Amino acid sequence: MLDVQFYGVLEQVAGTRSLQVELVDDAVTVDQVLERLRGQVPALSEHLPRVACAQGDALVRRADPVDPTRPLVLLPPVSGGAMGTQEGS
Amino acid sequence: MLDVQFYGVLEQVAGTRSLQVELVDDAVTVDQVLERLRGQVPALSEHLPRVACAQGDALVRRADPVDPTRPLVLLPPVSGGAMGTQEGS
Amino acid sequence: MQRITREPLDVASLLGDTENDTCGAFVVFGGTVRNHHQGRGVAGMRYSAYEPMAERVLEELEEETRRRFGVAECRIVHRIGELGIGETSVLVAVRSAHRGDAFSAGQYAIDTLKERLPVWKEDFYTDGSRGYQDGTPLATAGVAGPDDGGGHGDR
Amino acid sequence: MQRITREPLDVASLLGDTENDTCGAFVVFGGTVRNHHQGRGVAGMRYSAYEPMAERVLEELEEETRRRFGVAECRIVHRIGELGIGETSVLVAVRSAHRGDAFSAGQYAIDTLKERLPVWKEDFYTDGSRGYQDGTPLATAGVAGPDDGGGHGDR
Repeated sequence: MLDVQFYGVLEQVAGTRSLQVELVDDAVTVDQVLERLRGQVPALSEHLPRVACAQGDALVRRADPVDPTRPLVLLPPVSGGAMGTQEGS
Repeated sequence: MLDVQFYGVLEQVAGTRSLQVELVDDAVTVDQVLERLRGQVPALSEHLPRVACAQGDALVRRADPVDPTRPLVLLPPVSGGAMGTQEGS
Repeated sequence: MQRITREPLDVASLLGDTENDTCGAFVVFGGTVRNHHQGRGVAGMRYSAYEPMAERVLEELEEETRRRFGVAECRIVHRIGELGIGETSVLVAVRSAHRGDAFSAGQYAIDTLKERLPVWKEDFYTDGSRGYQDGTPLATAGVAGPDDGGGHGDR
Repeated sequence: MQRITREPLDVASLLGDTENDTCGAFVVFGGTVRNHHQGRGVAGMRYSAYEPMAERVLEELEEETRRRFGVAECRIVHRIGELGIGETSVLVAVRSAHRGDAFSAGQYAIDTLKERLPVWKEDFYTDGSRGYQDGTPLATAGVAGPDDGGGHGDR
């Protein structure tokens, strides 16, 4: 089982901070985990194209294999600093 | 008599904060005062081309008449903020 | 040093942390909570972060900014948790020999932070509703962010 | 408000004076005393001003900066008297809705200040000598400064 964690709006959409996703084998890519997740939580579907993933302190690519020993973290579009692109800081 | 005041390097060059310059009549221009000053303090000559003049809180032009009731203030090139043009703040 | 913090941000202490006698200029940028957003009244907001990555992104962005603009000091802190109107959400401090570099570096740091830092903002509106602002996809998102290279270290 | 002062400059109080809930960004520029100038060691310096005009120049420059960049707040203070290494000689604070405007306005204000403000800097070198730095001729100097229009009000 892989721990999948949600941040920002994804936590609200998923209704939870984290979920367990079953891994059929260890040679699974990020993309494959997201595909399985889409089945478990259909509401996430529309968000997934703009989601980035991380393990530990680094981003991972969609085609990268997942490290099954660490949580896969789902990061929606970011809004640090302050306002949106046309405004604020 | 017109009170002429020196700031910055001009105070150092003139060796004083202010000097009295005699006005022949009241219809005297800034340029004419500077000309007379050049005679009184030759060391100022090389600085005068880059000097601006003020009376009260405003700059006056070389061709402007001098208000004989207020000091004429001589302002050398300014260096506020911090360093010179290529550097510092 | 903690770059992601729940404590109020303090300009004076950031300037103290970056003191450098070789510098003739500093620029501090601050982002503050406005009382309006897209025509709606805002009462406050909450920032959340994926902290393990956020700390690393800020540390690397400081180093990249120093190198790219040749500035002596760059320090960035971002606050998380609930913030009221007028409170400061982010501070960028840059110190350099020359003022032009300090402005350029400060602007680069905040512009780039907004593309890379895993932080999310949830607005609390004056009508009682709340909502996450849409933002900028990170670089490895399915739909390309600012670039689609892997990792965030060397971009 | 006194814009030319002998007191140490304080970023926090300048930010306090310009608080504005409609703003999402601030930029503070500071000029500080460096320990070197053109290869020579600097131990300190002294700033002097023609105060009646300097106060007016800063007040007008604040107003011009606000108008030109559409920023809500602009405040400038310049210190005079003797300053030690690391001390702040000038502060410019700008607050605006958008961050790009705040950077542009801050840079304009300090760039223009250096062309218009009747303030002079005398360096104290570590070898015991001292000297006035050459600078920028004001607009009505015989040899043209940045422009040769009269007065300094509307440029």
